[in-house]
Amino acid sequence: MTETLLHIDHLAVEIAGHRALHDVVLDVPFGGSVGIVGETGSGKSLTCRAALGLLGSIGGSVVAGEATFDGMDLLTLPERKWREIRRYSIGFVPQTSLVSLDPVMRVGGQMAEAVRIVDGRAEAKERCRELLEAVEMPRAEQVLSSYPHELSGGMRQRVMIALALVGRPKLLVADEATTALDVTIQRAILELLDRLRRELDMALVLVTHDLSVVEASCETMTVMYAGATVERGPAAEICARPIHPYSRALIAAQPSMAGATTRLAALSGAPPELGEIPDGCSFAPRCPFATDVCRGGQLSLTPVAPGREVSCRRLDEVLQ
Amino acid sequence: MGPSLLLRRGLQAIAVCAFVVVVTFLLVRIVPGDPVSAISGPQASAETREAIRAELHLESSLPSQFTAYIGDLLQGDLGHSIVQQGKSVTSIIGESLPITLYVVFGALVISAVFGVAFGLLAAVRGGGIDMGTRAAVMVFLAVPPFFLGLLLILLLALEIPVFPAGGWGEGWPQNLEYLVLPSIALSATLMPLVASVTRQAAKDAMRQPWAEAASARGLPARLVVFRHILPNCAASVITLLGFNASVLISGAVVVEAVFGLPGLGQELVTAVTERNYPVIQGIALVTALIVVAINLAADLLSLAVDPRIDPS
Amino acid sequence: MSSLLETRDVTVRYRQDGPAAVAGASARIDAGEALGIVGESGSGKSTFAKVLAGVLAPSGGEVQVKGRRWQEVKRRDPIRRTVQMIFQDPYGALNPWMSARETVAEVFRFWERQSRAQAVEQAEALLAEMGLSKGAMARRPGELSGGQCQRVGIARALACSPDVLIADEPTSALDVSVQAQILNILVGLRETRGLAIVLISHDLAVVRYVSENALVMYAGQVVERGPTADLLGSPWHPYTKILMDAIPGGTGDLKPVRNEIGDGHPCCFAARCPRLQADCQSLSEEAGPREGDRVAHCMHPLPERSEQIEQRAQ
Amino acid sequence: MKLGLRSRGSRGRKRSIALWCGVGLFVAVVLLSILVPIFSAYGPNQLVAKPFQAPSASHLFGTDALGRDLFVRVWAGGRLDLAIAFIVVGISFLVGTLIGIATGASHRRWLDSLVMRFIDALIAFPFLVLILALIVVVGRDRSAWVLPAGAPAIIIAILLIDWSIYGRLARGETLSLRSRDFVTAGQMIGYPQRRIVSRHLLPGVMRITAAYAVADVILVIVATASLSFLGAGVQAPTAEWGSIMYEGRTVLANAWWVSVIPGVVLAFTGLAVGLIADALLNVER
Repeated sequence: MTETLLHIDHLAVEIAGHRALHDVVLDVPFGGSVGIVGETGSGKSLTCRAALGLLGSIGGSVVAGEATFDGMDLLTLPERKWREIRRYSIGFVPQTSLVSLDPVMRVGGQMAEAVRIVDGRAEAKERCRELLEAVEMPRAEQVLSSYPHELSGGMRQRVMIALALVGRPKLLVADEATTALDVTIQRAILELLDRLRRELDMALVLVTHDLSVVEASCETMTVMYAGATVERGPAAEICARPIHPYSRALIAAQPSMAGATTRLAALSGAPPELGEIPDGCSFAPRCPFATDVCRGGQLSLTPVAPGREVSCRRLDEVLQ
Repeated sequence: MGPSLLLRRGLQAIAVCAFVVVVTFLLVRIVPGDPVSAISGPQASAETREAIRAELHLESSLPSQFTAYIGDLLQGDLGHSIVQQGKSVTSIIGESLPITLYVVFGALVISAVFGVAFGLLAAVRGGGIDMGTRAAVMVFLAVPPFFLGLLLILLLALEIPVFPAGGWGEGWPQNLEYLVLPSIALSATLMPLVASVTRQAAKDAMRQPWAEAASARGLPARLVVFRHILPNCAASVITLLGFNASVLISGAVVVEAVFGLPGLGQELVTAVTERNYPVIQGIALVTALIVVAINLAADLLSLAVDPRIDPS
Repeated sequence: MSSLLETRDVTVRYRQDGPAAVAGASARIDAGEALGIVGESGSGKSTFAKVLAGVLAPSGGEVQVKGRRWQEVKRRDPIRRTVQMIFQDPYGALNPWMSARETVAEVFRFWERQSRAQAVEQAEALLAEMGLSKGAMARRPGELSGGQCQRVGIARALACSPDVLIADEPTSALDVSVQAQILNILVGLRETRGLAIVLISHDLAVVRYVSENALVMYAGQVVERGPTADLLGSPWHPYTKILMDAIPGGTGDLKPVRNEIGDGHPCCFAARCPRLQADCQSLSEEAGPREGDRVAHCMHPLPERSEQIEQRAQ
Repeated sequence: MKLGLRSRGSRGRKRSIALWCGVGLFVAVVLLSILVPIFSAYGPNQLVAKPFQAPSASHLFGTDALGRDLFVRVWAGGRLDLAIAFIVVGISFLVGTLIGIATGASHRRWLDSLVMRFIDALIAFPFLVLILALIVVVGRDRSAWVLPAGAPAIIIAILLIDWSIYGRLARGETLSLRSRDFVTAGQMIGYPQRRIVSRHLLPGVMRITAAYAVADVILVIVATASLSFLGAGVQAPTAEWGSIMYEGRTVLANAWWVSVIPGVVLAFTGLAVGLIADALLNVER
């Protein structure tokens, strides 16, 4: 499969002995855009960490499954190789972007530091300015000599994106890149990411809890619940016609701009916490379709339409 | 816009100085009963009592005593010793202060350098080194500087004679030798604090999203530690050093007694046994003013290292 | 007819000569009404909520609760019970050293002078009504989920039997599925208890779901107000339109721009307004279109009804 | 995202092991200090053997220059040091916490800044210098109640300074808690200020000052010992850790145990207290 840049298959991750991820499936094509959607604790950020080799610092390790990037097996990489991947191949815009710049170092210093490692000493300044231009930063010169706290949220987000672009990556992973931003700025950042993806021929993984963001800006999407992929396929299709009971619940729980005459269909209960993920289908305790069949055993994604897979035991009933 | 932070800090320091002056003034006058007998003791001669009375302007009312005290202060006159043939307190302090400052400065440098090094190492390496550092911090916090001084004398002066056990006054650079052990002994109070604050600050910094973001960008660990983590600890360490200036000077008093250094501490202890009130008062005032000055300096310095504090 | 809660030309400055966080905002809440206050960060909506709640005294203007000025209401005056609030951070809003049950029972003990057993019983009933399990009632906030904490916060407010509940971004720290639960509780409270609700949110869809009236705030001013359906159906003020276009999936035909204007422009949105024209300089207090309850503070309002919203409504 | 339940658990377990080690060690020190002087065959000031005997089975810690048994003297000294520390810490904790919370929660800004500047001034004095000066004022020969000569002066002098640290801590914590939403909620419900302070602020403030109080025990002991070491503290022949070390100072080369053993006991007490304070401070953080 040459057109797949990042391929994650049935990945399972444990943190300090607890199952945190299981059966995560993700395919990112070259130049494509994929959304990962899920609530707190669904394991979307953890999936990003796994793809960047950052599990070690939180005491996690991959226990099963496979992950390849551009044909390279990610699970057997030594730390030195990981550093190269993070530097040159995968750009990462972290969840906490607004506080992801060293507060006591000027923006220019931090950018130059990253640029020098990739491009060497010469003309680092020039490259920094170029990068800020690429992210449509107004008054680049002034930004370079500012401290992070002097910038607005949207500007800091742009700096983080610029930093992710330093190594000319093939893949940009944006973890909740717009969550803390106002809608008008969120809009601008999403448009920027989309433009960058097309112009730099770079794939984009957009992690978010907001379905409408994925619907508007991604080609395909993956819905995650309690550490597993429950449904994946073209974003527009899933949003219009969700199949998995959890995807349905997620969409039904969102208030619509059209204004509803009835109550929101609220799921009862809350997602399981790490270490309390049940056997079998993780969603069974909250699922209106669940029967005893759902509790226990191994689950896998079943194709239901071209490019669409759902992980559910009671597909027949659900589809009716 | 309110007054700038710099100005506010300055005003606060001045307010504290004013309080310090009032407190030192009142120290002797809050004694229940007759301050003169409290200071001189019941068996003192009539001349001594008269000398004390005159020295402290006790014959006039409290407000006029205070104005007289302030007036003397402004002329740099801290009064005169009751013993030592009425030597001026200013000259007593002038002779002994430098020695104390040498020791304090030595201890400050040792604590800062080694404390930061150990703290950073413990935070970055973790595991056994971390546990060891934390245990050492707890033990050393409980070791009074005079006890460490005694141990140092026992080990490095008596058992293995590397340094002199005590003494002073053969001129430079021999005096340097006399400063080594006292400085080490004194740093024992501060170094564990510096180490633990550095460790905590570094651990906090490492947990910050920006530290992880730096690794996620593929920056080498060494660079992250020295270019990012360390500068972020600086403000905490400076604040701590400023905050503990008074602890350091207190420790110096004791350490001087152990090593027989003729510094402020020795003068103070002598003055206490002789109830030499003007000297005590003068030393209390001068040391407090030094502490206020160090605090102010630390405040200003942390403004310089942490751009997030807006000086206006 | 006197309203439940009313403000007139409220101005708030955190520092005497600092910028105004709220500049001349007015609002009125009648019994059983639901009012949404929409705006981005820095629009002054949270500050305005605090003024309405009586915990922040405005630097200028008037706030009245049931015809009495908030400033004159003493701490222990029973009229305090009229207005209660729930907060954005579900954890910070609860005393970390008290269990859910104690937190709610304390209110009953204080206002109703009930015995401990009685108060606990009432608290448990109320918490159960909010959907909290028996086990969760004995726990402290640190051991509860965000959604559970928010329920405790609502129960504490209800224990005062208020007439108005002010909800300051009550769901922005919560997951979508939990948000729906909390929003349903709020809507339910209006129906069962006739509670008036002031909902502060940056999320237009949430405001649309809960409240029939809405204010849009920008830079401390109310730029547009009116029935939510009309206001979002065809926004008059360019800022409202921009907010709506920015929602993912929107067309975004109107975008904020950067106008070089001097300080002291009468329109607070002038610096970013794509429809700015020379005569905007003459914008007065009373300018802008009006129609019944609907007001927009703008010289060049959008007359066109947004077709896109119409389509999505179907 | 919540991460690492187990790791949180194991850290918790390690913390409670540390806590119980500290508590055990501290209880041992307290019990020895109480029991040894009661049950030993001779008193701390009794001459029982030849001077300068090294530690042995009959005299566990050896004997001093006058032939007094150091085991008894060290624990008798511990009793006095602990008593002084408990009195000083107890009163400072109460007074400081109350003043700190009262000024922090007060709406009168001038009162707050007046108290704070006064506390700043007290803290500005190198505490040993101020205590030495105060001891001269109080009179170091006074004895009171069961306290031997010198002890009342030490207690009063340290108290005058020590409360201010609690005051500062309590005020800072009060200010940070005061800005939290649950306090706003309490105000909206209509709770009077007194109730907000006592029910909603005090528990949080006490956690901080109580943890400091534990650590403060050792600081007060060290200060007491330092004063005695300087000759300004407890008067001879009363046994006290600092004074015992002071007496052994001149014979360090020949009879190291006189000075070193009380110092080691002191260090162990400090370790115990440090472990407890550390565990208390880290709970739920």
